Amino acid sequence: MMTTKLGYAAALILLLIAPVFVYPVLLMKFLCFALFASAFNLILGFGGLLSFGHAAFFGGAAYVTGHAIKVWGLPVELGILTGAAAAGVLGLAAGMLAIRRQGIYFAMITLALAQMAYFLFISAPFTGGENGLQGVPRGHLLGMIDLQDNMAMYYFTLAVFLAAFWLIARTVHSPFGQVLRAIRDNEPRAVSLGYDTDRYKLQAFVLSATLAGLAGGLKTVVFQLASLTDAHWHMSGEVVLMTLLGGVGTIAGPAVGAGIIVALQNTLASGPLSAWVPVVLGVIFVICVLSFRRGVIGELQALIRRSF
Amino acid sequence: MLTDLLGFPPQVLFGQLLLGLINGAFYAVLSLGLAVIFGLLNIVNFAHGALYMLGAFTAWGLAQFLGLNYWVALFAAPVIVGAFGMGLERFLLRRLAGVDHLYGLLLTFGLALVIEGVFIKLFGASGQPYPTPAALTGGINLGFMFLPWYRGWVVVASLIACGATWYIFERTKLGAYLRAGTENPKLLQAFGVNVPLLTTLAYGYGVGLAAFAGVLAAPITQVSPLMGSNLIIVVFAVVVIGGMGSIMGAVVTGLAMGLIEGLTKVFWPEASATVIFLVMAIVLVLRPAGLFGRVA
Amino acid sequence: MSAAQGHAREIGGADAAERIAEIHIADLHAYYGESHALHGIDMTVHRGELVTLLGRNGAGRSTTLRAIVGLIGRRTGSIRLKGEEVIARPPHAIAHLGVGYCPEERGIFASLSVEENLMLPPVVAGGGMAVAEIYEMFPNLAERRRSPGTRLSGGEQQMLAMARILRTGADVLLLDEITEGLAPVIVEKLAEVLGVLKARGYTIVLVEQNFRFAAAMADRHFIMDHGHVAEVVEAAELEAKAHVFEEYLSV
Amino acid sequence: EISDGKVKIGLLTDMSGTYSDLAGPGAVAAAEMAIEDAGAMAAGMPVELVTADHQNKADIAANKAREWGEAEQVDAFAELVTTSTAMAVYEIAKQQNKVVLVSGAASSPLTNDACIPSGIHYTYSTTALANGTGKAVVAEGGDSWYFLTADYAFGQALEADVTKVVEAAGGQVLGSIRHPFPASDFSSFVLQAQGSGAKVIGLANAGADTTNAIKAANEFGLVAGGQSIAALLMFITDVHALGLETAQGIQLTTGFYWDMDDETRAWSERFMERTGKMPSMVQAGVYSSVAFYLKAIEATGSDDTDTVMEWMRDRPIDDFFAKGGTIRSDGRMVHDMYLARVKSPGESSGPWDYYEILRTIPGEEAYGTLEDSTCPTK
Amino acid sequence: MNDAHILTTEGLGKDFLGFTAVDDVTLKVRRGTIHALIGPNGAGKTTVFNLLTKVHQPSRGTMTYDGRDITRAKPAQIARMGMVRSFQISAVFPHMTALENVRVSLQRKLGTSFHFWRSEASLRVLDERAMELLRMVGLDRYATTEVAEMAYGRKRALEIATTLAQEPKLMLMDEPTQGMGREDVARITALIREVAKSRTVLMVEHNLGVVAELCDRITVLQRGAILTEGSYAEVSADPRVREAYMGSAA
Ligand SMILES: Nc1ncnc2c1ncn2[C@@H]1O[C@H](COP(=O)(O)OP(=O)(O)OP(=O)(O)O)[C@@H](O)[C@H]1O
Ligand SMILES: Nc1ncnc2c1ncn2[C@@H]1O[C@H](COP(=O)(O)OP(=O)(O)OP(=O)(O)O)[C@@H](O)[C@H]1O
Ligand SMILES: [Mg+2]
Ligand SMILES: [Mg+2]
Repeated sequence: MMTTKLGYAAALILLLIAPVFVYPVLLMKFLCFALFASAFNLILGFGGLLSFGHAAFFGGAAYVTGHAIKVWGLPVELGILTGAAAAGVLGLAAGMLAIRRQGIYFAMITLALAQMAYFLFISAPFTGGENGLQGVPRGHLLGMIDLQDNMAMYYFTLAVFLAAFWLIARTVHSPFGQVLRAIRDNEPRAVSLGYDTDRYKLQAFVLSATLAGLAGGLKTVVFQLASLTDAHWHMSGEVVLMTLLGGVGTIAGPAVGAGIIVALQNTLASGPLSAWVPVVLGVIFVICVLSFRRGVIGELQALIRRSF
Repeated sequence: MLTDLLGFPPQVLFGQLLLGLINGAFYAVLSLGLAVIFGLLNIVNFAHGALYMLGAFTAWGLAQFLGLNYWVALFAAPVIVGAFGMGLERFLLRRLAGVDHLYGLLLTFGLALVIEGVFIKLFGASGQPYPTPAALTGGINLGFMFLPWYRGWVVVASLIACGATWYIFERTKLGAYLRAGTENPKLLQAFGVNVPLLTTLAYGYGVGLAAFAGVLAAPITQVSPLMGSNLIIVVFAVVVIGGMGSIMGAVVTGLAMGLIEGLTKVFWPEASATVIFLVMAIVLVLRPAGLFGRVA
Repeated sequence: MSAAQGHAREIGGADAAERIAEIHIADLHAYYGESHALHGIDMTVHRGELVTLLGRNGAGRSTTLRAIVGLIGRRTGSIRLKGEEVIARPPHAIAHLGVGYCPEERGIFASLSVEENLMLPPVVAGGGMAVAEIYEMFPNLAERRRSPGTRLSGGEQQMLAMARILRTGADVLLLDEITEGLAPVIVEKLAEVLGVLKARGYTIVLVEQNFRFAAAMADRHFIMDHGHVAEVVEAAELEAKAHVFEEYLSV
Repeated sequence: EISDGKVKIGLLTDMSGTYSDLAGPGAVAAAEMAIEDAGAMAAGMPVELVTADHQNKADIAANKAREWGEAEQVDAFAELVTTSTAMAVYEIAKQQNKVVLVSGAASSPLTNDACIPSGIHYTYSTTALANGTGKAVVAEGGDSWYFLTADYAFGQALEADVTKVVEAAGGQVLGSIRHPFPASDFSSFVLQAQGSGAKVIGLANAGADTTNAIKAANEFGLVAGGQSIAALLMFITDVHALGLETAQGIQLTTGFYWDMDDETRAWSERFMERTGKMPSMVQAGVYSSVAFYLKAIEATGSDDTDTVMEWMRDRPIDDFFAKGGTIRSDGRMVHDMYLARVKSPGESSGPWDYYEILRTIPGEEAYGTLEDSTCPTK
Repeated sequence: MNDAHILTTEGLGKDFLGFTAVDDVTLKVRRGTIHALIGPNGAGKTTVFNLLTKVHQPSRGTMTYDGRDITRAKPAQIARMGMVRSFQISAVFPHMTALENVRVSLQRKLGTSFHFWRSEASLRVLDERAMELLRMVGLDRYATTEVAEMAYGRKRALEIATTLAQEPKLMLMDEPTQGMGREDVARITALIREVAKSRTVLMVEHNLGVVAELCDRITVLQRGAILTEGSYAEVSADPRVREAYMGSAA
């Protein structure tokens, strides 16, 4: 308990001073994925449902945000919110179809829906197809602060991330979170205790989708670009990896996992290993699945538990 | 008449259906392998596409370096790749026994990345040519289309493989072990069945099927490192529609999806890569465990 | 010919008078992950004996059985079956020494029909019961033979779990709460069955809550508590040691 | 003066994907050769090369370019196979005012609506491919066309350009089919092409799609049936992969072939030694573009984008790759293209002896005139 | 309609692919009584429960609970109406502590179960009641143990506690004492009598000792149909029942 508190404090300080040492845009990329992964973990780690279609929410929101800002000329913050809302709606629609399914079938139906969304994004004109939606202006926060400046943009991103992260943590430790745990543990029993389990799972799913959308919208603004990559099923796979690497069902895990993956991709992409990126990532996959399945945070917790 | 109705001569349609069936045959064999593996190991074998590619490359290698012909490869490649698969199971996958099958999926996903990455480095992305076996070159004019002998052979070969597998699983004692092992391997083992061996064999067999499909595909498509990665999630869809771990389901759905895809390629080609997922969504909404799947 | 005799020849024609230790357990420890469930069990069961493991819930009786058939990952100490050390062996190897296990949670296979469930366990020795014999003993099963295993009622599943090991010819039976959830008539029938098996020279370890059922035919009672064998009570000294049962089972 | 004391070139390419053979590591090697040949120095300052794998994804390319520009003082971006990545980097380069030397990407919009002042489209373009193959084929009587088009930006651009050319030359387009990208099986599309009755089947796709389409076409006796294939974008690496048995007879347009004269042979042999393969036009283009860029810095003594761009614009490029090539104000590097025919196994004297050059297409003819360009800043 | 009965079924029937598991069962459960359903294995007892709690839809017949027709109601609905069951195989939340198990069951009444912005602390108000219930079933010592690690018998006891937390009007108990040691059986029996004071209990039980001790009224099922009904004395005297079910026991 104490250790976790200290951990969070340290992390926060680190995040606050980081942009002095690290390229801010890279940090923002990290924050976006950290948020995405945390949102995803809400449904996987705490809802016990593996969604293989979260890219649809992430990428969908990215496009909507981009379009809202670039074409409709909405201010940044509204643009992002619009994206998140859109993701929420998409999540509701997908959820209503998928939520009654369990395990691998849930994964697959979400994948299927995501693939259809992907097809929509490829063929719809407003997404710019392969080229993506480019040149999205960062604009001014509250009409005042110029987000074109990376520092300003960074602290804005950080603020959004922290807010969302707090909400997730709270959700997990809320009455709702309790019921969710119960359902994941033994659904028939939860039903016999009078819980309409589908509605709880659906709310969790929509929540997760919305926050994933928030991450997607944020990413669009940071990179001023929304592309098919964000909606491709590889992205759905990547977010699973991040969550797993950091620790499924732990609060901080997914963020940590995101950090590792982003850092890796960034360091590998350039330099001698660049042709080996897939191989290296693959090896990491294998190693972490085989030797530390609880993920970084999970293992740490286990360690602490053992030592006390 | 029909032509005006369709906007093109009906024979084009026959042609497309036949081709659909041929692709379906591939889906069938591949998804069959996946189904077998999922059945016993509870693993969604993401490496399936890579192993399919390995099959094709093994055939290519056998010809290139040992001068062995297609017919030898057709049997040798599945055995070789199957053995490789058993190695994977024995030394990697086995460590995941008992944990959530999500991990199996991730592990095999990683393996796929590694295998494909290495082959790109070794042989380049654009791949290698593999000749059609002399006995099957040329083809026959069916009136509505020209059918290469080889494509015909593909269908026959696939159906044989599927039939054999189905028989083993649904009609033999071994099949009963496999199904029981799916549910409660520990108890089955306590009854005196060598489950670890059973598991290794099942994985080897599933992988062998993938390699078999790979060899069948070699003369048709380029033998390239990425040939499997594009196919894999379509095949997933097929397995899921059929019902995870259902032998029957995998085969029937495989062929059916081939046909549906074939039709889409005529009426709405851009969507041909997506239609299967539409079907999958619909099926799962209506039948939670797929067409032939058992509700757990 | 009974499996027991056949077996006698196997281990060098030991003569019937000399009592052969069929199961010999020494200082057995078993763990579930972090938690330590068995703290050094010692027990010996001779061929042809029927013994019971009694104790409160959580005393470690089921764990003992699971440990014997090798279903518990971490276990230390020594387990000798028919003279062979099996502590390090994989479950399937152990079963082929002629051990039949009926688990507490029944373990009926949903994807197999009742009949397939019945035929599933490999025959590990001669002298198993014929299928006809079994169906006659449990008519419900015959009636439902085509339906999926887990569609059976709780009790029917219990019968099936018991029936399927009678087929395999195993002559060392480890039975965990087999009378659980069975109608009294069936319980009586099971008692008869066990009687027959005992007569045939089977070795039987019975985990029971139903003391009345167990007491009737047991040669010895191992009373377990917190992962130990607290007391061993011979059938003869039941009255003499009544206090023990008071203490550990509040009977 | 040189900003922050060094000249830094950022090369973005597909290191491991479908295009890694025609660009990828080979392109990196080419850039390294260019830098070494300049003695790793320009205007007395060290020249550095940084490379990254953009995995053919616009966003990855954009992020890398942005980071390089802002955090690593990169002065110019090079290679950029696939149009989407090139366009993404154009966006960044416009903001940061950096030089872009596009070699791998093909789509003509790069020098039209999407053009930027500091961007050079160096090696080839869909227009050139169209004018090359399209015109030639129609001229030989291939006047009715049907397209197999990869359903994305590049494919559509290519189809559009060729259609213009064909119709201008008095040919007609009977129809086209858009196949998903990438597609694994082409038999069905080939069959429809067969059904169309067109004389020429134009492949408006690239890489594995092209090779697979050609295989399917052979298998289903498309050529035997009297129709002919025009591979609108085909690289020597594709031919190598297909094998002459299958590829023979195909007509294609290329910006470079190793076996044309002593210069090309000399350079290509060096490349071969280094990479074990003969260069594709993209790789040769990377060398040429980087070399020319360094030459400009050497001459102007500055790595300031506008200065360098200006110098490059009013000087002809004269090297083994682009004889008398010139850079137009819309960013188009105009140089001769070549119409080639793939040799039959019999004609070929061995590995990499694949093309018979049918004719040289003068730059203007291949790329059209500046007037046609819709580039706003031209 | 007759208010003396909290639950009545009329000609209830259920077929599984041709096999009739429950056949024309007309059951009347009086308020405030403990009513037992006994019968040979496979007689259809659990299936009757499954019909009442909507695990299966009946093939024939109607069910009335507390004056309302529940033949077509939803599972969660039934539970909220105060008819709660305990399962034949123990039903708990294995990865939660015993306390949390009970609390989840109490929580619904707070009406905050959808509030994801509220803190967990808002549930502490329930802890006292939860401990009370745990004490009733003698598990107070295990309040903080993860249920997965409890032995089977304790899981059953815990399950009854969670069921009680629902303050049910009608409790359906499927073999409540199954898998329990003597002393547990004794405690649970006492417990059931205790709770039955303020509510109605319908139970399936093979332990005749328990049935004899607790039940006011007993319905005997055989092959899906009602064989006979009455007090323990009456029923156990019935030769058909002895032959079909009890044997020499009792
Ligand atoms: N899967 C498990 N994981 C962790 N601990 C377990 C597990 N199964 C049993 N235990 C613990 O091991 C101890 C012995 O359990 P066991 O099942 O052997 O009890 P038992 O004597 O068989 O009683 P009963 O059969 O009535 O449950 C108990 O304290 C229980 O908490
Ligand atoms: N889902 C099902 N599908 C098919 N048959 C079923 C199903 N559920 C129960 N049955 C059959 O219906 C009959 C009654 O089952 P039920 O579980 O009600 O018996 P029970 O009275 O509870 O017996 P026990 O005392 O052993 O639990 C049994 O023969 C069983 O095989
Ligand atoms: Mg500089
Ligand atoms: Mg029952």
